[in-house]
Amino acid sequence: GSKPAAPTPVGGADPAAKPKLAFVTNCVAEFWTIGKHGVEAAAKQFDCDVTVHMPPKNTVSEQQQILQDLIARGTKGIAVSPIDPSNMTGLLDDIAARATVVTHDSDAPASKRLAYIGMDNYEAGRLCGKLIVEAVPQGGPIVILVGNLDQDNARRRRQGIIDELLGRSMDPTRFDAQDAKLKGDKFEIRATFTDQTDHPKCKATAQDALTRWNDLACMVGLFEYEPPLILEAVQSAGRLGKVAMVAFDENEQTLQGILDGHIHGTVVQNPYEYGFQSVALLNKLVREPDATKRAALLPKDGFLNIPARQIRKDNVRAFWDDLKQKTGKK
Amino acid sequence: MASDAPLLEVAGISKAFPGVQALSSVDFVLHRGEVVALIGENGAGKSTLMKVLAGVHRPDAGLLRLLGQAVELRGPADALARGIALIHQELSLCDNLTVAAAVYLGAELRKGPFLRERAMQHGARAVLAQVGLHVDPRQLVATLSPGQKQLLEIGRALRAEARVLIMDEPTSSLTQVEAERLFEVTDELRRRGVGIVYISHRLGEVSRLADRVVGLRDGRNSGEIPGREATHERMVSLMVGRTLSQEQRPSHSPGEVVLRVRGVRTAAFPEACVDFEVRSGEVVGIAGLLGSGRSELLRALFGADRALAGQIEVGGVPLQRHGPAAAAAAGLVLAPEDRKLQGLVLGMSVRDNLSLPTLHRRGRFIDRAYERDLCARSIAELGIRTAGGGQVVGSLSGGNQQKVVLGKWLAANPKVLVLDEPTRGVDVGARAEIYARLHELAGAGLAVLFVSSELEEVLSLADRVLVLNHGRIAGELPRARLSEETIMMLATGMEVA
Amino acid sequence: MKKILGIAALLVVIALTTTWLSWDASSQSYTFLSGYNLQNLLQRIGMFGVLSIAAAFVIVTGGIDLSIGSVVCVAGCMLPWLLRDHGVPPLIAMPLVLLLCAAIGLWHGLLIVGLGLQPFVVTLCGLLLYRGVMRAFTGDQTMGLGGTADELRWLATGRIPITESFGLPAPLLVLALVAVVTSIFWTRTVAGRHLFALGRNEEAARFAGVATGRLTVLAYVLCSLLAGLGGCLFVLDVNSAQASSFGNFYELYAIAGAVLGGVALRGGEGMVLGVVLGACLMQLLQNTINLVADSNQLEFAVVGAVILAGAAVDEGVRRFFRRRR
Amino acid sequence: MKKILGIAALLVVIALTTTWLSWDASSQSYTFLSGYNLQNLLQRIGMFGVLSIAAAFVIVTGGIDLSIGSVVCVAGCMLPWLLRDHGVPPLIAMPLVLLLCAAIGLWHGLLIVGLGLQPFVVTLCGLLLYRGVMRAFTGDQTMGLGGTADELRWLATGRIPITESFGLPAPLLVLALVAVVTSIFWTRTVAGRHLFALGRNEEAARFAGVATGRLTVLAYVLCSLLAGLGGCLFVLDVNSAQASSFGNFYELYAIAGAVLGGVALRGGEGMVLGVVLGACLMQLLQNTINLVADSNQLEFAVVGAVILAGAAVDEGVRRFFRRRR
Ligand SMILES: Nc1ncnc2c1ncn2[C@@H]1O[C@H](COP(=O)(O)OP(=O)(O)OP(=O)(O)O)[C@@H](O)[C@H]1O
Ligand SMILES: Nc1ncnc2c1ncn2[C@@H]1O[C@H](COP(=O)(O)OP(=O)(O)OP(=O)(O)O)[C@@H](O)[C@H]1O
Ligand SMILES: [Mg+2]
Ligand SMILES: [Mg+2]
Repeated sequence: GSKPAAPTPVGGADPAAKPKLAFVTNCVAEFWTIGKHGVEAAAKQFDCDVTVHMPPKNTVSEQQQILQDLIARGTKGIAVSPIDPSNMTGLLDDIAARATVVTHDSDAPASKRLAYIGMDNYEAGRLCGKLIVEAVPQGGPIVILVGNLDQDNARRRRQGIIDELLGRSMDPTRFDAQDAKLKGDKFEIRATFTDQTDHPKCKATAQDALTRWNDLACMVGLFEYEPPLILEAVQSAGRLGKVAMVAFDENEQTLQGILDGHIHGTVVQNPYEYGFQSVALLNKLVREPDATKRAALLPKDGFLNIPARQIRKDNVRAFWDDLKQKTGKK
Repeated sequence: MASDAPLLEVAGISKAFPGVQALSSVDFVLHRGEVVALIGENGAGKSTLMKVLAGVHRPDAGLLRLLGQAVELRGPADALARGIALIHQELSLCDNLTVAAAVYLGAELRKGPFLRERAMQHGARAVLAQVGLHVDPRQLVATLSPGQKQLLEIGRALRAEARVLIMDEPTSSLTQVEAERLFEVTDELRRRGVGIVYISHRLGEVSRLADRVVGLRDGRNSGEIPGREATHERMVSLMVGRTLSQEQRPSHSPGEVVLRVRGVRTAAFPEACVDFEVRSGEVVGIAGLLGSGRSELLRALFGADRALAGQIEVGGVPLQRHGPAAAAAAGLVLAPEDRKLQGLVLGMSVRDNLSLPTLHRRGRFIDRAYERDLCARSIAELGIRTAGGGQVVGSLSGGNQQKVVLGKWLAANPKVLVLDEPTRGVDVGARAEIYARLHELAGAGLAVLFVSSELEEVLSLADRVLVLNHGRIAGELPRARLSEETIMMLATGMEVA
Repeated sequence: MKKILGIAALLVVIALTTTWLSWDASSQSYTFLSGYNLQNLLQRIGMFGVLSIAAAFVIVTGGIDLSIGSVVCVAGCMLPWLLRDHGVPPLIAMPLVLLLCAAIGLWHGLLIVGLGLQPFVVTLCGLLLYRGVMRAFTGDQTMGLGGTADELRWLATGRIPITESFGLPAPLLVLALVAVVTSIFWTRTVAGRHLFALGRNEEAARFAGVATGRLTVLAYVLCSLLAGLGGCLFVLDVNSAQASSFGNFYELYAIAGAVLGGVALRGGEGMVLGVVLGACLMQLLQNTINLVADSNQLEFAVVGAVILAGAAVDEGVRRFFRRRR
Repeated sequence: MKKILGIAALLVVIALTTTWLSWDASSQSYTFLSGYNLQNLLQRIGMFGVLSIAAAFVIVTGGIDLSIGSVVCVAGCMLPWLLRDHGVPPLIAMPLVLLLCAAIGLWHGLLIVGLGLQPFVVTLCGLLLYRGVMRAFTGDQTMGLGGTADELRWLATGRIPITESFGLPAPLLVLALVAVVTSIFWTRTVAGRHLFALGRNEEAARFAGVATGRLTVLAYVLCSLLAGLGGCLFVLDVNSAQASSFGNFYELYAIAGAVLGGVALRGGEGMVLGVVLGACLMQLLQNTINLVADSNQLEFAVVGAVILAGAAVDEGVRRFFRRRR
């Protein structure tokens, strides 16, 4: 739930001037470079200055520093993907008192941010879980790989998958510990491994998981770079066809893997749209001097839903072509 | 406890290191107001015994009594607290401290936890004046020359006002002037009832100072003689168990000029300009007072420090590039003064150190046979006391380390051999061997240039002496005019007729 | 004094450049000089400065502490755990955390002095070990204060008003306190003198009767204690700690600050003022980048390049003075 | 030899324990001993072993290289850039990348020897600088090979079949080659002797006529070159590199491997075999955790604890022998 727009003290700027906006991510990733394309497209279209900031070590401290310095340099509108939404409320409120703030990718509903642009990671997780059920309808043991588990969005994705596979009710606040024994009627979550976004380590972890369990039904990679590495590990173990794979995000090799029929499917968010829509909304808000009119510009419930999608072999071509066009790759 | 009990008494002290029995059942007594000289060949165990007395080493066996009371020293701090101070053979100073801080290290004048800086500067100045070191107490220790550091160490030991003062070769890089002052201080301490142990290879000093001379041989007592009766011969036989024959000094005829030095200036004395030549077959000594710029000059010749100006020719060819590697390649090598920092790689074996400057001449790959040969030869010729060529140099006794320094340069077969304090800490027997070897090499056409603070050595070794005063060559003395007096006059800036 | 001239000059140059570049036409002001920005910058300097002093404490003994970042993580996770999950009162929780950190330092010191292990090895293991333990301990869950320590948070976020728009941040005062005490310790006390002596030549100091072992242990204890203090400030500031990333790499920032400020890695050399200036420079640079660059991609590159330039300038200044002498 | 006894023993103990714990009832076999696992493990040892030898090269000179991970990142980003984005043939691209890395080493060496900067500072700046530059250079995009170098990838992923289920991984052969050449260099050549001598006492080596400056520079060049080789292997293995994380922390793994293997940080001491064993231990541990633990949360903690134990055991063995001698 979100509150109606709070009057922002920074209004009243000259509507003709180029507004200074910023797009802040939660880490450095290929995913966000797609988002950056969306930001740039919107900046061009709406004629505003937007800077993009990615905290390289994905820590709250870094993000806080970036936000504070953005305020200091006179940024009027900020779209941020908070790393730790539940504990960053105070900070976001403080920033929201000095600029127009929206969240994207990951929401902080308790804060005074005006709107949230994105989707629910928990629901995306459940979508991913559904793909797994499609890939291995008979069930079996699965392993989840994730870069970091202390990131809010990663936790929710994982939880969505687990809850879907174990046939539990919808409850985004649930959390199963990393080493919890999770076994349902059909599926068993054998382990969740983290790799701190270290690619060679991710590959090693995938290989070791394959060594350890010769009955794995499915492997899932929740961070963008992970599915291709899992695919390589499965290939080198000679277990293609025996171990199914389900992915997250739109890494090119993941898409190729889907085309080749090795990976069953992937859940894609729409970082391009996150970027584009964030800038579009901020632009409108910042240029509107009148507070009451500004409230009218906000999406319903302060939530601009950019739903996650499932990509399978049937729709991967079209999706990929569209993506290439948006990111300027032929 | 009876007050006539000896100040310090040890009985049956034994101490073994890996591969060596450094001390076996040594007895030693020191009374109040007595100066006992401890003599012995290099590696006889003198320093080890003293380190046991100062709490640095723990003995394997034996008993130590202070004023009749049996004590067990738990470490250097404990020994200091009981009034035993040791001046180590090797310099051991923290060179990031000021002179005053170094003098008072471990016994700072304090007010609660705080330092009394002024008082310490004052005290340091006074105590250093006693030993003749006149430097600013706020100056950093790092800026002192080795000789000055040695004086500083002595000053520090005096400041400790110990009951037992142990001096392990305190004069090894001092000239006669400072040594003389030290003797006066020693006499004064003796009068005040301090017990003093004095170790030196300069036997002249020993007979000048000692009330009693105690000999050590292979880590065992080899007897003692009263100070009055301590003649050179008796002391030598106490050390080596036989008398050494005095060899006749051969005379050589100098040949071509192999080292020509023109207008060299050093950083310490930028206004002084040095010119001289050394011919092949010549042994040239450089004398001067402490801090007269002798070491500076040698280092500049070798390219270890950048000379401010000047030209150096070796064998008629000017040195083009700067630096030790270039100098060595041209045939000029330097055995430096500070063996711990510059002379040796302490952590490497005797063998590796000996071959270090010459190994590259035997090809790109290591020539093991050459190394073994060289090692065996050097050990035999110089009498290096070691458990084997593989022993780590740092665990050799001081004198034996110096022999390794010399050995590696003698093997280098250079055109010009430059030596800075070549026999610092080397015992009389080995010294004679080294002199003989140098003369032999000179006879074969080597040019030798050496600095020594020991006049005796300068007199017996040199064909010709250059005397430095404030970085300038104050005069040149051919062999015929060499004497202690002439050297000292030139060194102190007087004219010689 | 000469040692910190180079860094001080660099600091001034960068501050002026930043000011100049931060001109904002719309508000007709230098954003760098705004009260808000100066407050934030000084606050960060306060927190990172404490870490740099921590690092300096072991560097002057000739050692190194690579575990500072992980100790920050320990403090950052334990403080919320005590406050939020166990309702321990702030005035008990924080001393408890500091005690724990000091115990870590004690353990380092004992391994190094007692067992003779190398500081680099011991603290490298510490770097991995404590963070790993914290990850398991927190189950990779984010640790937040959850509003349990609002008074305590003053230590990190408080401002002592000076003008209308500017107040002195509390962490700067903490740093000032730590710096003054450390400076007195280093330059005016017997123990400080001994610390520097053993840093340069441990054996010589021992022969002179200095209790080198005990002092070395003390240095490691103080280092970890200060790192823990820093960690508390950080978590009080951001209100959230994630074991896998909290304080990551901070040891490198801390050491860089100390070294930039003239603390020699071979031990026995350094001034507190220099360390503080070093920490200032590190924070100033990041602020500069955020204020003037279009993205922070080049952040690391700029920080790296400037430290290098600082070290080179420093060496240049030193050589210049040596020649002039 | 004694120096590596401790680590060798530790290695054997952990390998046996892992084997024992890896019993899989369903397949009635020890999963640790499966051909697939051994191949993977040996491959990783090959890649990380090269980095540890790189680190050892500068550690024996008494220096340190903290930039190894960032040089890995440079190689990992530049190789795909040349191959995929510019269509440079593999046999030209890889030497080019290695040349670039060697140039980085040269730059380090010159700063250290020529300007007299401290290795820790120079390479710490390198750590920040190169990664930062790569982030900007790649625009934070993942650099993948995109199928342009499938033959070259053999270097990283190739197997030389021995039995049906087991083949020697190519990186292990690379490591073997590097290790043998390094070992000959260190123990049999004059330059190697000089390297070790200057590592222990630079000044004494200089007085002995050793060209210490040139050799030190050489050590840094070789270090960065090998780090670059490692980086190429890594990217060829995983097929993609992200500038902000690729090779992060690898310098610490590399240094830990070298130090565990008996290379003394004060310089002048070390054996190649020890370094390789050290790298083995680091990789074995991670394999162990993945094979037997319920989650890898404790991974860092275990690695840290084992290195510490290794160092302590090592010191113990050394003391034991010292006493027995
Ligand atoms: N730390 C050590 N480790 C191994 N051996 C040692 C150690 N210290 C001394 N030794 C050995 O003990 C013996 C006695 O050495 P010591 O230094 O006491 O001789 P010294 O009489 O002082 O000789 P010098 O006149 O050369 O100084 C020597 O053989 C030396 O190699
Ligand atoms: N590192 C240094 N920094 C500054 N001054 C120095 C340094 N080393 C030596 N000096 C000074 O240079 C002068 C010459 O020193 P040098 O070592 O050449 O003297 P020396 O005649 O060899 O005497 P010593 O027997 O003390 O070595 C001395 O006044 C000394 O204080
Ligand atoms: Mg001795
Ligand atoms: Mg001299």
